[in-house]
Amino acid sequence: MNQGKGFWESLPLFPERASTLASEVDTLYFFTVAVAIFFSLLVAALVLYFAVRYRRRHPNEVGQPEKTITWLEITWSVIPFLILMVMFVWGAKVFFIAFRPPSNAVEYYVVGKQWMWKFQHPQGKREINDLHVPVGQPIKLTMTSEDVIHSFFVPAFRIKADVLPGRYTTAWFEATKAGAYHIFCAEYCGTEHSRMGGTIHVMEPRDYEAWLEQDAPTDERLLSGEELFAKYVCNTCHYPDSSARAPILYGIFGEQAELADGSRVLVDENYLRESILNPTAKIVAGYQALMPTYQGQVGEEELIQLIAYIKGLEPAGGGEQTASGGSTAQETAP
Amino acid sequence: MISDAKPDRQTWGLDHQFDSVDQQRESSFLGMWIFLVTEIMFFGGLFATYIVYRGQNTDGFVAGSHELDITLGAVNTAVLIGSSLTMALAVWAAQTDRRKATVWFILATILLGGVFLGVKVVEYGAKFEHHLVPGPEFHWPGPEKTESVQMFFNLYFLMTGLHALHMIIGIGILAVLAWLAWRGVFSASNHNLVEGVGLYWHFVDIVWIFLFPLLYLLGRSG
Amino acid sequence: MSERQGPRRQHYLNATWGLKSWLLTKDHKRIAILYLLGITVFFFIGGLFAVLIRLELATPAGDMVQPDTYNRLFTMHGVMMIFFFLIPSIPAVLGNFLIPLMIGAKDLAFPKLNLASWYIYMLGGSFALWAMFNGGVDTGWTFYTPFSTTFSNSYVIATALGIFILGFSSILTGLNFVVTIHRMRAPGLTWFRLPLFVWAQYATSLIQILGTPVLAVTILLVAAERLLHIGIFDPALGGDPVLFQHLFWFYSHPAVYIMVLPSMGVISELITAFARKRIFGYQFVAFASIAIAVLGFLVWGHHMFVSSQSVYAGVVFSFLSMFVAVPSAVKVFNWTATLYQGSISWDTPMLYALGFIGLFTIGGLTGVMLSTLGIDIHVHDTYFVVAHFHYIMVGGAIMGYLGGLHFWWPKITGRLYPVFWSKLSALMIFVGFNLTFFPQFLLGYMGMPRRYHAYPEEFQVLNVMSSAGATILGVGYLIPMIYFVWSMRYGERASSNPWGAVGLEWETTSPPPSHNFLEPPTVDHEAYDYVRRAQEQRVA
Amino acid sequence: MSVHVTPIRVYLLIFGALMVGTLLTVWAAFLQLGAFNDIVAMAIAVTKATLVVLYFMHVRHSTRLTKITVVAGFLWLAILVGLLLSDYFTRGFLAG
Ligand code: HEA
Ligand code: HEA
Ligand code: HEC
Ligand code: CUA
Ligand SMILES: [Cu+2]
Repeated sequence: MNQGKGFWESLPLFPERASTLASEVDTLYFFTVAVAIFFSLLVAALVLYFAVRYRRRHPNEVGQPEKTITWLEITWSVIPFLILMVMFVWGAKVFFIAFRPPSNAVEYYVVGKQWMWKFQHPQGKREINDLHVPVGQPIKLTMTSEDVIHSFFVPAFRIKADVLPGRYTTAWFEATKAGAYHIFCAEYCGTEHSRMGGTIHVMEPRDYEAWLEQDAPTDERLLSGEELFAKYVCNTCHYPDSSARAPILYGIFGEQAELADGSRVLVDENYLRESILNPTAKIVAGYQALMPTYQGQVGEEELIQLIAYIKGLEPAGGGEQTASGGSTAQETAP
Repeated sequence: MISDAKPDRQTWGLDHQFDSVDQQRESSFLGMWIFLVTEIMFFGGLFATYIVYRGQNTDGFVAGSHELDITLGAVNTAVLIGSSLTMALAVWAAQTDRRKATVWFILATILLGGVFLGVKVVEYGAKFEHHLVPGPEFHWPGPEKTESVQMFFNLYFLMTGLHALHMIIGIGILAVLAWLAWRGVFSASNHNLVEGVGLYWHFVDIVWIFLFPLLYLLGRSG
Repeated sequence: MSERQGPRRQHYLNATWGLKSWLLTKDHKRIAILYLLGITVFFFIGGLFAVLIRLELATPAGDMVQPDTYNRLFTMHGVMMIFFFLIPSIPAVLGNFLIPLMIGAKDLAFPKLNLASWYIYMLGGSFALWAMFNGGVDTGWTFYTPFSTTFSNSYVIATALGIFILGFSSILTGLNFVVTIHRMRAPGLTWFRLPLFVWAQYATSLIQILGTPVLAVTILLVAAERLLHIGIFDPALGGDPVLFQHLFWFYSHPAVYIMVLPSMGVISELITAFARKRIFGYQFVAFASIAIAVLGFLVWGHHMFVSSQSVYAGVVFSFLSMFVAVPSAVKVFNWTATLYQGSISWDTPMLYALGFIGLFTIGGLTGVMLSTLGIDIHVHDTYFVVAHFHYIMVGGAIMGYLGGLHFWWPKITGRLYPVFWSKLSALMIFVGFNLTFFPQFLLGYMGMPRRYHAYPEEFQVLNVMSSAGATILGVGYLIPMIYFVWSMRYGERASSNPWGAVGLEWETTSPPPSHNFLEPPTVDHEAYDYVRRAQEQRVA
Repeated sequence: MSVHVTPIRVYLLIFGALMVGTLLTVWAAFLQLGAFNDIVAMAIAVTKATLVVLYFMHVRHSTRLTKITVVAGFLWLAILVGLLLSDYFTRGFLAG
């Protein structure tokens, strides 16, 4: 890998920068490094200078009596504090950028498992440990784990987010440069933690399209969300004019659901997940707690398919047609 | 000048590191209170866990709490408060040089503590019968998610169990204390130990004062 | 031991003889020595694990040990170093020895409790060692659930129990110190006349008292979940693994100040003694200790920025983290200012003190970088974090510990150690340390995750540098071991005040008598009053 | 140092108050107060605990240091719970 390069080139001092977030993080980093270097040098220089300049010259010497200078104490509390506030505000800004995906982000799904990463493209294509993405397209990752906590980390993108069992977490990025970059698992997860990695292949959009056309490299095909919806007989209760029995699921995603106890909750992935696995936890206003729990029946990946399917159901009126159009069915890839 | 010949060094129980009885007394009480603060934080961790999980599993917690017997819980609260009273009276008796009364009040405290634990055993037994003890045997017929109800019982057993453990330790200490009191060790000028144990006992009472509403009462009206 | 020169003088070391007189002692000074033995053993065990870690990481392929073994190595390295070495180190050894001496008391308030604390410490240590010899633990020192409760196949409970037991020792030591400092001060020794080491110990004790119990319940919950297979933190059983992290860090963040505050106290003593000058801004330094202890409880969430904790909680914790840096800055600046117009000697303890200031500053400033949200996303759980905490714990806290040990060794043993070797090893430790851990900052920003047994090739150069540094560092730590032991028999006898320092501990003999002072002291002046002392000497 | 001896009357009075508090809290639990049920229950519990601390445990007549110690204990518990809830209350604010 490092052949033909000199020592300094082979000594990596800075990671590749391949996402829109990377430069934001780096600029902030340079600022804090500058602060750190300034204060470290300042302290080191003063300590060394004083230690030499005032070194003891004869054994019975003592230092000058000290006086407390209150304004000095205040100064050297306030100045660092102000610098710290700059760091805090700036850091928080970058943090919000990193955790608030843009509205045009395309959604990919990630399932972590001891010790591999499973990915699913919005078009339904699935991969393990390798992930292909197009340049210049904001991508939102919705992630969960089948066992312990993992953490999805791509140094070149400067993103990292823990992946937890039992719920969904998100991360997003927009790649800026074609190439192959490391994926690491950054949360210790057992024996092969250090090998739970992979490669993210950033491609030009055209190449990505071509790549998508190829046959899915993975083996057996998972049932699509729509198929699962039928398999688990969800559709016996939830169908477009079922409103008396169970709520209609068209267009609920991203809206507020009204609950029996009068409160409202946002319908997001975690809410859908809970509605399927633990239906009694939040009862929709006007309905009975009829729905059975699917805990232990639906696997993580199936859940993702189901949730993706429900998310794709366009508001009522669009009808069945639209529903499957926006779903995860592999056949309907554009 | 402080020397070994200082008169109050001859009084019972002045340790060598102290200069006076007052210093010793203040030190032991400060020590006892600091110990109780650690106990607050110890149970505090459990209370914090309870609060978080109750927020996440409200329906399961409400359902679980309906399985508890309010009457037994309330009676036990009264018993424990009663034992706090007898403990306080034991301290009073020691402070006012009433040897026999001290012994009797301590014994009454032990007795009430025993009653409390006995009731607890009855309650635990009922949970076993109804398969409400967390673990593989746990069975929940209601519509609430089993895990949620089980979480309630996890915390129920952990919190009341650790509380009961504190009572058992307390009863052991009280037994020793009763014996010492009977031997006439305590007097108007020397009762730090009785007071110290009293603080501990009252603390255990306070924990229960919070456990009772949290476990038995919340969500009853719903 | 003492038959060599002069008339035999009674002191705490030769007051009684025999193993029993040590194992049943209630003398705080002897208990300090018992702790010193235990702590040294645990440090070298922890160090041995570090050596193996660095050996494995010298090459990118995970070829020296199995991944499972590696996971056990860093876990036990962390557990040994944090819980069994660094947390007890300064409080239990130097604090135990010095607090009664510094405040002019005959002993701690509860000597029996003090001895009991040592036994509890050893019992906890035995549990951890037992677990280690049976195969160890592989959860990381942070014991994150649900891995630790459901997935790990190692001795989680035994180790956790060891830590649980040890916690009581820590609590009781803190309790003992607080009561002692409140109630046992010599006449005239007001709070603002106390040495700053005592202030620092007081602040440390507060954390031990208020934080440790929460760790204790958390461990109980983990053990209950693992043992009884009930769901407390495991999401498969309805639990929330993030709650574990909250409870764990509620203790473990403040615990980092248990590790560094005593060291800061030592540094205040060293700087004043070797600059022969009262500390600059005494009250500010004193209150900074308390401020750090209190604020330290408000920031734990900065370990969880990417853990799926709420984004808003992350912002709150980041904001609060910034506040802890201010009292730390106040301390650093005051130490530096104390040097100004001092009379500075370059004795070995002072070398450690100067090293501490620089390395702590770097460690602290990188800590502040970590608490900056935007940066932590990238460097969380990478070697940047590893470098940060070793800078503070090894470059900071251990420098303080070793500096203190070198400073008070003549008081503890009545002997001097060889100057040349001590300065050489201080230098080696400083150089070796920086070589070991500075490259790790670069590695971290490059993206090398921590707890990795194998890593991509491009990280090798920096890793080799780090491993090379660790060798120098290791040898640097061995040398003091040798000359300290040597000095106990062959070292030159120390006078009662070999450094010309002020402080009550220097007014009694070296080693001190069993009851510390021949005459009970009274105090009528401030701490570190070198000017007054010089005048007295001139008069005399 | 004089030891303050609390008269028996005070102990009995406090005991009575605690008993009343217990009955009150059971009674209040069955009222339909919505979210206020929790608040009422906790308010009663805090009152009862305060009575025990002040009178049975003699804090009312103790030194300032003891009072500070007690307050610190509960304050730290409040820190733990408060900051913990800062996470749990704001989860999911930033959805989408
Ligand atoms: C003794 C131990 C110790 C100490 C004292 C500290 C001190 C600090 N630590 Fe550190 N830390 C650890 C030990 C310690 N830490 C450990 C062990 C871990 C990893 C745990 C694990 O996951 O295994 C860790 C991890 C850690 C993280 C989590 C990183 C991650 O996992 O993503 C963070 C994040 O905020 C952090 C921040 C800080 C801060 C802000 C301080 C502050 O207290 C520092 C304050 C000091 C200074 C700021 C320097 C002096 C100031 C000046 C010279 C003035 C100029 C200053 C400015 C202008 C700012 N630490
Ligand atoms: C007080 C705390 C402390 C101390 C002193 C140290 C000291 C050292 N630490 Fe450690 N370290 C931690 C606390 C500490 N560490 C913690 C908490 C972790 C995180 C664990 C986790 O992830 O869970 C960690 C993790 C950690 C890692 C990361 C592992 C990983 O994430 O994969 C590394 C890697 O380099 C490392 C290295 C070192 C080195 C080289 C030293 C050196 O300073 C050690 C030098 C000492 C010696 C070398 C001993 C000297 C003795 C000899 C030389 C004799 C040896 C005897 C024989 C060979 C017979 N430490
Ligand atoms: C026996 C009938 C029944 C079946 C089968 C059923 N549900 Fe439901 N579902 C309901 C009822 C009734 C509600 C409303 C009450 C509630 O919230 O629990 C509901 C609510 C929901 C909600 C929340 C809707 C909202 O508006 O907030 C979702 C999401 C959902 N179901 C998804 C599913 C999925 C996915 C399946 C199949 C895997 C399924 N349901 C199977 C009856 C059913
Ligand atoms: Cu998955 Cu580490
Ligand atoms: Cu921290």
